Amino acid sequence: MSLLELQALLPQIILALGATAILMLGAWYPSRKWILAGVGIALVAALCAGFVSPAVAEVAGLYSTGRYACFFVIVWSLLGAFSLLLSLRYAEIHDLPGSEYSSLVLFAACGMGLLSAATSLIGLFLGLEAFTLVFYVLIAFKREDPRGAEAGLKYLVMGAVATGFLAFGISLIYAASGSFHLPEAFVGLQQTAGGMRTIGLVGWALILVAIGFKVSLAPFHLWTPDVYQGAPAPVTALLATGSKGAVFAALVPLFTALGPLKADLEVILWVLAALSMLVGTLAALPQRNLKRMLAYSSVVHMGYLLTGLLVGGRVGNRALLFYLLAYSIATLGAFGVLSSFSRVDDEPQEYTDFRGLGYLHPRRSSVLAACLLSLAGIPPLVGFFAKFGIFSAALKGGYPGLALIGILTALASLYYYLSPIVVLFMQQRDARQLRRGGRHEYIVLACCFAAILLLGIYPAPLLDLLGSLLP
Amino acid sequence: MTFVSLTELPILSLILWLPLAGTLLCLLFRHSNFACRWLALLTTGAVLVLAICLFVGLPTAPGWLIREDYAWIPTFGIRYSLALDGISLLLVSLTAVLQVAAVLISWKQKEHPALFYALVLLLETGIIGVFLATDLILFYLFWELMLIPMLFLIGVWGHGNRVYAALKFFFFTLAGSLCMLLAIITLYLIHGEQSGIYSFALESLMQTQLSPGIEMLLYGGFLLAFVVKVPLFPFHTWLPDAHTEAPAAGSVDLAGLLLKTGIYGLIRFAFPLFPHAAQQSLPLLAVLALIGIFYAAWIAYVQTDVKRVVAYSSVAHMGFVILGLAAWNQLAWEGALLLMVNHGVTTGGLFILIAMLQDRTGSRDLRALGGMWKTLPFFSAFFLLFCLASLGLPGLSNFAGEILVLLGAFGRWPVFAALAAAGVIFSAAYMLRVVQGVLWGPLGQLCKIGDKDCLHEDLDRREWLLLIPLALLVVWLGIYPTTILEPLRGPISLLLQGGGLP
Amino acid sequence: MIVPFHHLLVLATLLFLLGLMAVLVRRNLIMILIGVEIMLNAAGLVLVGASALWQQIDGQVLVIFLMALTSAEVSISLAMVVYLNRRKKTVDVRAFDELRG
Amino acid sequence: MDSRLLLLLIILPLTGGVLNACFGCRLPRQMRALLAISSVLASFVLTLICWPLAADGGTQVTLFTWLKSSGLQADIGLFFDPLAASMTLMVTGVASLIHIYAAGYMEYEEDQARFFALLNLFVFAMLCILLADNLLLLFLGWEGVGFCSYGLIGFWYQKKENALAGRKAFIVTRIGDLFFTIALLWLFALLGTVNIAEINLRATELDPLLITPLVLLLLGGACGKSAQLPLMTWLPDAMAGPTPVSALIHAATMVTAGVYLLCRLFPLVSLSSVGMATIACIGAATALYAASCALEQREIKRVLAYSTMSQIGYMFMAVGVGSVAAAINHLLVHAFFKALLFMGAGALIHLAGGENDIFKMGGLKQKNPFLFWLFLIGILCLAGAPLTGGFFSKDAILLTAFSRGDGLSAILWGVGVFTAGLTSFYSFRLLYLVFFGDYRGDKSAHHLSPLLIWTLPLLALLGLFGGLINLPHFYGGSEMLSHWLGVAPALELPLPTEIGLLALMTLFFVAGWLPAHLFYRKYQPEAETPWRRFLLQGWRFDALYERVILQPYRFVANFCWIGGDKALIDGVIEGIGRTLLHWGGYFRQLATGQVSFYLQGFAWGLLLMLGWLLLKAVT
Repeated sequence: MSLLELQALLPQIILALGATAILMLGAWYPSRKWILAGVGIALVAALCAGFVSPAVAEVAGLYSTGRYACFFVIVWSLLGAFSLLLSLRYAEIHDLPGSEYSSLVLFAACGMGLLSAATSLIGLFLGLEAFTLVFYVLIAFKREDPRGAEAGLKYLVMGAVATGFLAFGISLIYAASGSFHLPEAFVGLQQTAGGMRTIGLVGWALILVAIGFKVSLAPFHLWTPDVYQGAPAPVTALLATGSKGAVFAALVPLFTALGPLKADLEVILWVLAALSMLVGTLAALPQRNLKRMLAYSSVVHMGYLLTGLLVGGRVGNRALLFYLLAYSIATLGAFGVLSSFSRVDDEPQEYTDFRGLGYLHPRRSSVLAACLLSLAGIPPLVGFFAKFGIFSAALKGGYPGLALIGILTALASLYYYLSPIVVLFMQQRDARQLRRGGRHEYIVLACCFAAILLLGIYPAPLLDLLGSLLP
Repeated sequence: MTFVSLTELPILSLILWLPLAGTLLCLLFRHSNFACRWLALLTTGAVLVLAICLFVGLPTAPGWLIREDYAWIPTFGIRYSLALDGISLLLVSLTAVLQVAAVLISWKQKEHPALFYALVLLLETGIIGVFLATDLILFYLFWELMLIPMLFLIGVWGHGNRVYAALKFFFFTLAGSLCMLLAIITLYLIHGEQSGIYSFALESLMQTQLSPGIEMLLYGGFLLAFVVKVPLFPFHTWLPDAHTEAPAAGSVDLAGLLLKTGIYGLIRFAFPLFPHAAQQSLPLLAVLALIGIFYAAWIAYVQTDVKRVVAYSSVAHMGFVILGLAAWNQLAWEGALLLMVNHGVTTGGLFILIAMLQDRTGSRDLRALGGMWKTLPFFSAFFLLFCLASLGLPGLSNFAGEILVLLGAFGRWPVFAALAAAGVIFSAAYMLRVVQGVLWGPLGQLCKIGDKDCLHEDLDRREWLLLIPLALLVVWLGIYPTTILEPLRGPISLLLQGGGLP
Repeated sequence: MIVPFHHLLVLATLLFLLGLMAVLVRRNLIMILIGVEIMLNAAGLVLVGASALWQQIDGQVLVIFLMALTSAEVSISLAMVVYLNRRKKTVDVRAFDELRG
Repeated sequence: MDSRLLLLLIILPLTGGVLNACFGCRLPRQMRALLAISSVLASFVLTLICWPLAADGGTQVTLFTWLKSSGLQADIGLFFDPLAASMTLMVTGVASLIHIYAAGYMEYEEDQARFFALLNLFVFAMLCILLADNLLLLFLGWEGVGFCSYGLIGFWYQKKENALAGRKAFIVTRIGDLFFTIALLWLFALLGTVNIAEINLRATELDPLLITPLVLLLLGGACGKSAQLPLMTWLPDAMAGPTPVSALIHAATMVTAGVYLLCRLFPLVSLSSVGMATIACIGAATALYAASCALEQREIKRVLAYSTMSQIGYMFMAVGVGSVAAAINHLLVHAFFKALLFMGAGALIHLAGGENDIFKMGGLKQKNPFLFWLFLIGILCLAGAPLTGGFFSKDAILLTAFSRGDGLSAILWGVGVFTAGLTSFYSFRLLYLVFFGDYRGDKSAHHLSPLLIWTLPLLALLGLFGGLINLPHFYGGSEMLSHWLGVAPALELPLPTEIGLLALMTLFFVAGWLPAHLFYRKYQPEAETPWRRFLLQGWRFDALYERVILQPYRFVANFCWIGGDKALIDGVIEGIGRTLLHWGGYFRQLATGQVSFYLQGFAWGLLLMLGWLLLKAVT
């Protein structure tokens, strides 16, 4: 590995080293200010990814440094920064150690950045595990909370098993094709015939299970609501957006490289997408807990994303990436509002907790409503064009069935997205005391709100940008 | 103001976005009730002035009178293109008028006034957008934009069963419009494959060659979205609930404007885009419209809630409009559009009056009301006038539209038209039942003579200001509908020729 | 290569399935984690074998990574086990079902 | 003369009505009545001034175009021809008198402005019917009078029955209007015009097969407005309104609009022999029916209402047997004497202290002999006493029927003659019960404004000598009206036949009068028999309609609402929602909270995928 390659990987290195440094220094100077330092490091990494042009196109045959990768490094770094900003007050009231928390989030961002940039199966594996391990800790970070511990346990066990699947799947593919590097691995797989090819496909199936777990596709989604519910709200925000988004970001080049092999997997992916949309929607309908509802709804969104992935090509991938960003922004906003509503003793989750909050905290409630409506795909919020892109891609790519299921689930989804809004604005005000939020949370929420609205009204630049990132 | 100077300004954008600016200002000054309501009034008033300028200043020509067209999302071929012809001009004017009324009727809004006015203004942007957009996605955007403010208006400020009503309204309309979205995208893709140009512009998409089966399917998607909004039997059940539970301004907007967007969508988009399928669907539309006329009138007759009666009467009136459209001739179409405007004014007026009634008596129950002429003579006179207009008394507004529809429809569906004429009797039956229950008879159970609560105040200055223009409009449109028919003539003949656009 | 790759593959698959079975059937948290380790080791086995098959070092590199990862995972999970055990006085996963629905 | 003066004819009452409606409550009391009276009186004078315009085929004048669309042109346009002119003269004249009468009658009412506004608007609408040059404007007037009648019947709205009676009148007449509307639509579809003159001119172009249904539809419209069978139930109830209203709307003018409509479109109507026969039959049947009901009525105004219905039946019969002149003649004369009777009845009710029931009146002759003589003239006209106006006009109708010579006409003639006898009987029954014997009521007389009396003599004169306007040659007359209207004069019959018929009519008059004289000259309480009750209740048509139409209507309405809207449509949609929620519950239960179960999800997913791949590999 040359210096040039190190320079090319600079953003990730900044994140990793920064995290380490914070961890070390935090041991000597425990303070919650380290979270702000983490924000700074994440921003530096984002800037670095944006302005320092990498000298080499690929690092060690593992990670790409192309514009696509850089873009996602920026996105995940910013996400990390936002998530840390959300955590500032949260960590304070729940007495979370600042430096550890901050460094873990940075590690996660680093891992996501690596995953999105992966060009080989090893890179994929490493990136994935880098942030999965972090999440094991983060989810159970609120030690005194039994629900946190249970959520952590579930994620840990499931994650570990998924890792097993992933590792075995990768090893089978490697055995069949003789390469980890992405185009070659599949080219090799295509050239082999008979038994080896079958082994490769089995490997693919195993990888799909692992990915299905990560992004919570039905039927691998069952952990999602439990973990969302148990994890601290800012961590859930990161989990719901980054850990899923990074996987999809990595899958885009992966599937592009897949070539004709995709035909073998088409039916499986179709079923997974359809199942995710349907199961997620149905399970979300009777939910009365906001976090669990968002969990199930994320299953639905993963179904939409998978549709985009299935369509592939420039149109499908652009739609997917746009959808991914739209989903991430809105989800971050929603969980951001949740964490800003949290108090020392409780974190509101049940709908009854939100009764009439809309007039007590109009701004944050509006942001929550906007996020939910954007997730539902109501214009003029960004979610509309995202859904529009996915549906038109599905129709264009010859998947009218998925488009139809998508439309139907979008319709049904309104029921569960509107329920919290109804509770917020259309029910009697509770006389309970105010839920004050912090300044940093407001910054994040304002950014999310602005993005939801602006991208909803004028998505053209982002669409162009995404189009230019794709090959 | 001359034609030239009108077109130099981006006047369509101005008229479209002015209410949105009002929304933002309202939210900005949300702590001052005073500022908010004046802002709302000023904004709607300004829109009204602009609309009147357009109405007076523009010539009556068949084609587009003003257009605006800018690139917006080139990736998808979506453009920001607005256009105004006689039909949209009329509907925009109606919107402007009714929105001023909606603001005035909610002048004493006490609960969350800022949000209320903001939503009313936002709704205005949505509605005007629907009437102006010629890019299908832009249209869809405004189409959906109308939903959210309405959802909140009903859900937050509504009466008794408001959340149910709000959600029902939302789901019915959204179910339809998602079908339309699917159809729009499909059409866009087919057109793109045929011509190589991916565009959502109405003009381009009209050139698409479609096989009959596909055309019918896509038309079905559009049709569903629009007839739910209109609403046509059997998709009408959201309407009585929504109208009844909505606050006054909401009812006015719903009945006066939102229903019209459905009709407008039919004639501007669904029919021109799928001319053959449209022709084939006419018998179905006519039958459903006829059923609606009877069915709604019957149901209206047994309602005890005044608002519900008026709500069902809207279904019946919209049945007339659809019947007129299904007749597919100049006469019936002019009648249908005229009736649409007339219905907006009369029903809007009725809802305003019912709101005043409820303010004073706290009830809308026909069994509990009665004898209002004794205590509120001026109010009652207006109430009677609007009821008469609604039941189609010649010389008042609705008659002109209804008779044109019937005359036109008779040429194509004699039996249907004859039956529809019978609907007029039913409308007399339920409307007079309302008049009977509210105005005549002894004072209702709610007040016994000598009751202190019973000394209701008759109309105050704001209410006079609100009702007189509407009443004048009702009479004016009844005796001189030429004002409206003149600008409609050209656009309608264009639409009927199948071209639909200049 | 002395051992045919197919044999190795069969062995690894058996190992993997064994691990999976342990994961699915056992209710003891420690046992489940051991099952996971077995699955990972099956993967390692395949990787080493494939590495030999293709005459490359890449597979072995991943095995090293895998081992590092396993240790990290185990350390986290054991910490978790200790913590949970302290909390509920049990390592039976069936005890942890407060979050559901 | 400027033909635009004609427009003032309708504008004046309209202005009066609108002014009273808008500002009436701000005006001094006398001003309201004055405004109303002066506007109608001005119309009357104007009619006289404009009279020459009616000659030579009439004058057409347009104010502005009301509705114009492809092929359709409906103006606010008037057509002043002899028919319209004579009707206009009658309407404005009678209306002026009744307005003046009303000023006295309603002197102490609270809501005078509303009353006079509606009355003026009524005159406006009635003139629209008479003068309209197209069917749409006619329809405007047609509905306008309906509304005014509604408003005025329910004028004393605080009594629920009054308002209900108004509503009934409006809706029942609207059922008739439906047929008229359909006829209008059809005519437009066939001829492409709604202009009356043009329709009459081009009626012969129509397919003969279509004319009969068209005529029947028009007849339906006329039946509703003129309270003919089977749409007659509203008229007796309409007597709930103030008496001037009954006199003007429900005796003299509005109820005859149906006759006028048929006469107006006579060139079209006369083309269908079946239609004509139906008109005549309906007229005869109604005449007989109403006369039979009038025999047993107890309220003075209801007697008169049934008599009105019966007389309009004669007019229909006249149209049906083809004599427009006879119909119009009877219409005019009837308007005079029936207005006289109603106004007299109003005065009598005041005299009897607001009592309506003739069995509680009696002996009023002593209270006001002048009124008695006036009323007697009215009764004589109604009963068809020889040489009164009523006699000549009725005789002309029967004569025409007789002279046609076919079987149906003979039957019609027979019914007409018999009904004349009945008429004579109930007229005198009324007279005797009210004026003779002793006062049986317990209420003291109200103040009687002089206006209530002094408007009557003029009408009495007109009624008495109304026969002169169309006196047949037989009596030495010149059939002025027939010439003026430009229709064929009545057939000349051989002298002996004429004399025989004359004698017969006189005989029936006396045959009616004698029993009345015997039974009712001295009051004796009557036992109530089922037969009497049957007649009193108008053959129980109300109960029949309630059972046959209204109850099913309410049932269907409730069924649509509860069965259709609530159960079916909402049920299906909410059912879908509930089903989804229900299924959702199952999927939700999958999240059991057990990690092991979640892990099984992995295994099953994997198994399915592998199974699929295997299947694919095999095939």
